[in-house]
Amino acid sequence: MQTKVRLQSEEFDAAAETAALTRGRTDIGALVTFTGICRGAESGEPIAALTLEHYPGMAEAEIARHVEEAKARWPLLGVTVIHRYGRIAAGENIVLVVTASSHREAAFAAAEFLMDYLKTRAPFWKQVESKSGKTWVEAKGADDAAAARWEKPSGREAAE
Amino acid sequence: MQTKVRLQSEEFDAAAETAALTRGRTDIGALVTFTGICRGAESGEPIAALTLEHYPGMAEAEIARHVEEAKARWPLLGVTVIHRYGRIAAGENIVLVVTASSHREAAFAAAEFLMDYLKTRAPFWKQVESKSGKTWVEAKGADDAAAARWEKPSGREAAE
Amino acid sequence: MKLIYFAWVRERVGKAEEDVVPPASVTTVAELMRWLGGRGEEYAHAFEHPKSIRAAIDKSHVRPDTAIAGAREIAFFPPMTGG
Amino acid sequence: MKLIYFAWVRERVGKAEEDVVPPASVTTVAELMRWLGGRGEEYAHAFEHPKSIRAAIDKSHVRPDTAIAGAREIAFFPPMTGG
Repeated sequence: MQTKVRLQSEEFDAAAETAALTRGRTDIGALVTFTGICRGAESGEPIAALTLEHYPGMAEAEIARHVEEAKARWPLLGVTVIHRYGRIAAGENIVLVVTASSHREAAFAAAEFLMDYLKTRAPFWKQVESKSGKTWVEAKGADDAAAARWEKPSGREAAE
Repeated sequence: MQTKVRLQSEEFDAAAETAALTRGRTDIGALVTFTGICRGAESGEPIAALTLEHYPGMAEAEIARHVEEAKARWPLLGVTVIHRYGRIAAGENIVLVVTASSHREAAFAAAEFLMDYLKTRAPFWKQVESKSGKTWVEAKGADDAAAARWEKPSGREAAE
Repeated sequence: MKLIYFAWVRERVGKAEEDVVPPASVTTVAELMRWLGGRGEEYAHAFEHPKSIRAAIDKSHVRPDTAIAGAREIAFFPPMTGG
Repeated sequence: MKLIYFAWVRERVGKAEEDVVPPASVTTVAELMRWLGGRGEEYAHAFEHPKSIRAAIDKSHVRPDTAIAGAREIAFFPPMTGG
């Protein structure tokens, strides 16, 4: 089981990361890659860049903890999570989640689970840079709702 | 809205396809890539290859029709579907679905929808080649159940 | 009308396609399968479980009760296993 | 104990981190926020809506009623917007 979690300010190469995860293996039947990209407009207004602030130490730990939870929930054969911080120009990548499994259900579910958690639990904060200045992005209720669907009904181990 | 549907016997390059879909664009915020790969074992028995038979003409039409339905259901900015036929060795790619959108929910949902439909409605038949000979893969009830979750409660599609 | 067979239906029938002229009493896909099943041992084997055979008329999925009138090409095949 | 601030909490407070010694009567995260809010105008502004501020003790998410006893590092920040 190959696991990679990385925080970095520099751009990443999604294709190289998926290649690294599958190289020389024939047990992987399904590979899901999610790439989050900095859009050139936010709520209709053109933006130049995002700046991502993060909590060093905690961000790595939170992501690693959720990767472990994904591995416990689904039969995964490999997981890669890369999250950037610092200034990210429009069109550049922000985040990468790659999940590998024998079958597609596990790969899709784990990738969505990880993305929902990254959006709501990993300590990152986005600031938008546009003509009208810098603005902190507000958390979305829809993201909390998306993350809530993975929560167990009661007790830590209850639904596992 | 960039749409590409392709059937081919030769291998494809998933990275080149995702690059082609996103090149020069800053409206895409979420990119989901699903790659289906030929595993080296099926039900515990080592396999050498798969052979995919398809119904020329109908396969293209069925996939294109489902891509149109995905575009009608979700705010997509680009879709690529590539499905191979013929002999596919263990470790090689079988199918690629790439979906692009502003936000991740649409990209994930459309990719899963397309994969569920490809599994159950696109006219392809897999034959496994192993030591014990050639065997047709049986359709899985789980795939039908996965596809059924996208069905509308009533109307044109419900009766299909 | 032209019939096309895929996967194990093709293997059992022993051919990929053929032209047939079913009697006028055969009006639906299900009736066509029953009629084909009576054309000899290989057909009987191919169509012994009609519920596990899917059909398409002119490259669109159809149900067993679909009328075959006007069909140019009817295909029979097992449940799909693509993707 | 060491306090760390992120995003607009940091901007409003006007510093990224500091060391504080709250009175013994301050025992929970919520009480700490209330106490910090009374330390001046910039703190009052930063902590005016404690419900929209999240906290972590020693790099783990905690709820407002969590006890702060033994904490080495307490962080305050807006709801996360990563991914």
